[in-house]
Amino acid sequence: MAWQWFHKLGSPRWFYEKTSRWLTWFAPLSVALLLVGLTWGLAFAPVDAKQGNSYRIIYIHMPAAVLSLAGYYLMAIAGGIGLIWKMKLPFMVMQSAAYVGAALTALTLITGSLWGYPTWGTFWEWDARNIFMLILLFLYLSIIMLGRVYPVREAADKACAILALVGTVNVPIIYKSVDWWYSLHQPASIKLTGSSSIHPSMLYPLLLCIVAYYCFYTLSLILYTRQEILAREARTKWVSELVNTQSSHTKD
Amino acid sequence: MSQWEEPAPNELSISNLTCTREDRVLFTQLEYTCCAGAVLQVLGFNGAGKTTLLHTLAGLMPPASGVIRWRGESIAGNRSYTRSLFYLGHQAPVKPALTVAENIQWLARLRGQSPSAEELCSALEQVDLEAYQNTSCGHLSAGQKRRVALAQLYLSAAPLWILDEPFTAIDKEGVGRLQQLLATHASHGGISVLTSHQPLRLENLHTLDLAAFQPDEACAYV
Amino acid sequence: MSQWEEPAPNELSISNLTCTREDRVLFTQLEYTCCAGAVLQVLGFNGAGKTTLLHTLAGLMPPASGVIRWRGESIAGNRSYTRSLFYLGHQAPVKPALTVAENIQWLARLRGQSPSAEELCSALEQVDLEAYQNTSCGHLSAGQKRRVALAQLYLSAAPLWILDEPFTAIDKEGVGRLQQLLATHASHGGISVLTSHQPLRLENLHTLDLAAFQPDEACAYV
Amino acid sequence: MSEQSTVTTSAWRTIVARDLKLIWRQRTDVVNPLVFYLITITLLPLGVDPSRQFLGSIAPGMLWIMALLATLLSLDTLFRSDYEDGSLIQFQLSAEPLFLTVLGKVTAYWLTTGLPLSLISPVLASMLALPDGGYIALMLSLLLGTAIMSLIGALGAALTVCLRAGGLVLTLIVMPLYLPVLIIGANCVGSAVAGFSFLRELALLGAGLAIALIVMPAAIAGALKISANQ
Amino acid sequence: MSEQSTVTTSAWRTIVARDLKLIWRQRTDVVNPLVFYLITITLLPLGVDPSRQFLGSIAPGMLWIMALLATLLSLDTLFRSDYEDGSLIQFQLSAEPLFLTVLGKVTAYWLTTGLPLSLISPVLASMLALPDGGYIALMLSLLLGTAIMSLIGALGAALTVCLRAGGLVLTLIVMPLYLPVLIIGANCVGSAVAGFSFLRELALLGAGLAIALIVMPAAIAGALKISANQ
Ligand code: HEM
Ligand SMILES: Nc1ncnc2c1ncn2[C@@H]1O[C@H](COP(=O)(O)OP(=O)(O)OP(=O)(O)O)[C@@H](O)[C@H]1O
Ligand SMILES: Nc1ncnc2c1ncn2[C@@H]1O[C@H](COP(=O)(O)OP(=O)(O)OP(=O)(O)O)[C@@H](O)[C@H]1O
Ligand SMILES: [Mg+2]
Ligand SMILES: [Mg+2]
Repeated sequence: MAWQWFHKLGSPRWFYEKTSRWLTWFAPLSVALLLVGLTWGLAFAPVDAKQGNSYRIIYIHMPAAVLSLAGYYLMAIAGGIGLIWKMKLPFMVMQSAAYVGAALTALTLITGSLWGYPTWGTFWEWDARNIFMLILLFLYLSIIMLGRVYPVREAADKACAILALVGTVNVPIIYKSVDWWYSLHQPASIKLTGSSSIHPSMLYPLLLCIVAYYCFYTLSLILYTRQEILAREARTKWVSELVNTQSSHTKD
Repeated sequence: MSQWEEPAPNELSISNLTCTREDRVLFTQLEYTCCAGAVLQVLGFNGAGKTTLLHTLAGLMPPASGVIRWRGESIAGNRSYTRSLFYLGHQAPVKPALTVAENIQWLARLRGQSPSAEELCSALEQVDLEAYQNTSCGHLSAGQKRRVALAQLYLSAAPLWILDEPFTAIDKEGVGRLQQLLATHASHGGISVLTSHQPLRLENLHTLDLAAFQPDEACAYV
Repeated sequence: MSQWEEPAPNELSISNLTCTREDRVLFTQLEYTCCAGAVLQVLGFNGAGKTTLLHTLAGLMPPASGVIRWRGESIAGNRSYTRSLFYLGHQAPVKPALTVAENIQWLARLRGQSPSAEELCSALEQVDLEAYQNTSCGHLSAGQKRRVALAQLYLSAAPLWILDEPFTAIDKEGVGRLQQLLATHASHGGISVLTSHQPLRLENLHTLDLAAFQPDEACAYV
Repeated sequence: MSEQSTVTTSAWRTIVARDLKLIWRQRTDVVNPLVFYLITITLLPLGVDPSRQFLGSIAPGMLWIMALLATLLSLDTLFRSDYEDGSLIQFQLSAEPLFLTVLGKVTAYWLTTGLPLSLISPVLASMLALPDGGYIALMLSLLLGTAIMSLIGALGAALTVCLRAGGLVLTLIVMPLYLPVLIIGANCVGSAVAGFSFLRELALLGAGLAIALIVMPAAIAGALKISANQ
Repeated sequence: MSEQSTVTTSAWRTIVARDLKLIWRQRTDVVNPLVFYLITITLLPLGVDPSRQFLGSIAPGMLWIMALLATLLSLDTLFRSDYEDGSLIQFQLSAEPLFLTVLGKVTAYWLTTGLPLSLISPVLASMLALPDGGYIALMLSLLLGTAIMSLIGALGAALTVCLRAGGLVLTLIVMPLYLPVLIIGANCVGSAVAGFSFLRELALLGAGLAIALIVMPAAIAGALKISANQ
């Protein structure tokens, strides 16, 4: 019984139909959460004593950073499941997670640089975390690139899954080595406010933002995967039926 | 040669095989059984799926559906099947920087054989390359390069041969000799599956035309 | 088509040709003249020097000695000869990343032609690849890839065709069609020189067996 | 006359169009000298002292050296696939002289490696903390320098195309010829950073490009004719 | 039992022998990562301040970065010719598991790139005025590091073997994974130069090699199986 459920999970059609129903309430919810969290953080949280208003970028920056790392593992796990149980859906999730993850990593880097200008006086500093983020972006990009250049879809999926799995071993190693490299060089020129010392009135919106980012991440992953499903299953009967019914709806 | 003395009869059976390339069904519901001593020539127009079929038979590609059995066992993940197989594709696995003899040797070693000097010589003689033994393969003509790869057949003890267009670029006399070799292999109880657009002159030649297994319009795509 | 209307008759004459590969003489004192409307099949065992001969005829390689004349003029450094020549070698110059139509187009453009959409379509139809027009060539089978290269023949206005094993990997029906094309080319006064180990069924087919021009022992090396 | 000239430039145009299309299809060539450049520049501070001042002092030289290596990395493939599938023979037998076709290939190569590399260089320069004032010199010198290096590199690629492990002989052939370009280019950026005029270096690079444009296509065509018939 | 073990290692031995012979015949592969290494190290002082003190301060990082790039340069060819002429299919169908054959190829690769590169590194280090005390650390760390990088690189090569312009996707895949090796290796030399013990770094590299030896052959074999049937 349990296995039947598991294999259903691997069916793109099942996923598409199920998520169609979820999306009706999940999409508004996550967008609302995000809006509330960001407005609270960006507009209503108190001004920081040292950094003034520029610290507010943290509400965009930090959750994105946390998620881009978590997203990598999600991607790798999806790839692993696809490889082991030879299912289609996890591969699609993996590809979508690569895109969403790369976007989040890029967002972290961009907001970080923007934040760096008022605080560090430069857009880029060779700081351990920055380098790690940059490398993570490369890891994402390599998976996206590999997926795009492969001539055959199935092979591309498997190749990406192998790369993602090898990456899981490597990401912690990269993280540690970068950190370790940094400790050997001179210490940071600027110390950030540690998250422990953060004032609750700033912390609560941050927590809300993190939750909202998680929801939003799930939402974008689902949307991306649905698009991927339609693209890959375009020739199957159920998709063409779906397209037919939708186009007849729009005609009415 | 040890495999040949085994009691289980050589038999390759294909049941209900469907192969696809990028969602397009090439052929479907293919049923065929090759018994010991058969030479099977797979026919079909360009793009019919002959190479795909041979790849699938060699276990290099999983079929979309259906089962292939060797001596009654499915070939999926079957290592003993791999060992009783000799496959030669479109391309000759011949390194231009190595000499003819060296090329033959490494290919044989890879399959776990270590041919003696005499065996090597006789194989070279069979493919008419004695004079080129120490020539590096980059200096051979197209047909001679193919012959280096074909020399493996004279060394191989595998009961099942899968050959994709083995006659490409081979001259008339070479084609005749190769057909004779196939006949000998068959008479020892071996099986050969090959593709060729040329008609063959062999006694117990079976043909399999892939055109007969084309899918109907309705299920041309999975 | 403009070249065809020229007054000078198409004629390819080979006189006293000797070709060598790395000091070894492949054939010597080769004399032959192809007149307009001839199809010449070069024969020879593997390694006889057929490919070398065709390369020499195409002006890609200087001969060891002897002269090749086209319409009475030596071909060495003769640009108008290059323009009246179509050469297709062992390998098909087909880029896997481009689609079939794109491949045909760039090859034609390179020879200074710009085929219209209809010409392109009819050439594709002739080689049975209409359905694959927008497929990238990396996804074609071996024979289909060769057919992409062969489609050039239907677009070419060159009076002299030099084809190295054009029938490789082509199925029976395709071989028939190609022979028909060669016959048409000949009937328009064109000349084709080709190698093949298969016997051809053409009316005014001439054959040239390189085995007859082997050097004697004494002068096998230069 | 004009008919003649349209014919002669059409080989060039055909090959530029074909190669750009090929590269765009494979998509990787456009992005990847960039990616190589980006990644090697990223690796740099990991090996040495990452302080801004130190990085700034090595930046002009490093940006140029890494650009050179990035160009070198993809050179090997320039004529290889054309050689292997017989396209090179078609080039030789085409209606127009070989050097035009070759020029087309080099143009496409430069458009997809040198040009994007030069355009992205300011971003990387700012990561390496190149002092202000060096940016324009860096971009201009890279634009000219990569063009020269593409022409030189194509000669190396043509000479080694018939070798199996050509990529590495190539390095040996090409590097000494790249040296003057590197020295002038790095000096150009160096002068600009120091606040001097860098016009002389740019003029030198321009002159180099002119010479290379005159000499190289014929040399490359000759080299290809030799290699093609192995 | 012993018969079994001779059979299983014979694929490895065959391939090592074949590849070494191939490389020796072509002769260029042995020499050229070295040549590349030599030339890039020579280029370095042309781009930056050539005073001994300055060079000495960037030497550990640069020696390692250039070694990394030299290894990368020839990676592309690792499986390519085997893919193109169908040898890869023969590897898959050989009597022994694919990962042994793969291990054989990687061994031959390392023996002809990593090993000579490590052995020659002291000479280049002295050209870059590496302070005394760094030499042993440099050689040992390069020996271990190039072995790890060969294994990682082989995975990249296997994943991209069926792509036409694979050499550059390869860079993107491989570089981030090389990063920890580079950091630890450069630090190893750095510590040695500073007079500290570098055993910890060597131990880390050793551990990395052990992990890579366990994980990579299977991953490479998997990747090859996927790419071989395109
Ligand atoms: C491009 C530059 C930057 C990158 C790539 C980057 C990356 C990251 C990452 C990966 C995290 C998550 C750390 C974790 O979860 O442990 C993070 C968190 C954070 N970043 Fe950044 N960052 C950048 C610039 C900045 C700047 C300029 C500031 C402020 C001066 C800053 C302040 C913070 C803070 C306060 C947090 C959360 C608190 C913490 O976990 O330590 N970041 N950043
Ligand atoms: N690149 C080369 N370098 C040196 N010798 C070569 C080279 N190519 C071919 N040869 C030699 O030249 C001779 C003729 O080769 P060629 O390719 O012309 O033969 P062919 O008649 O076309 O044979 P096939 O029927 O096999 O295509 C062969 O004996 C071969 O050994
Ligand atoms: N790598 C590939 N990717 C996608 N499709 C492919 C690939 N190779 C072949 N195909 C398609 O699969 C079909 C069958 O190809 P296959 O190579 O099996 O044909 P074949 O019967 O061997 O033809 P030929 O006689 O030309 O060798 C062809 O229509 C081709 O378009
Ligand atoms: Mg085939
Ligand atoms: Mg030939």
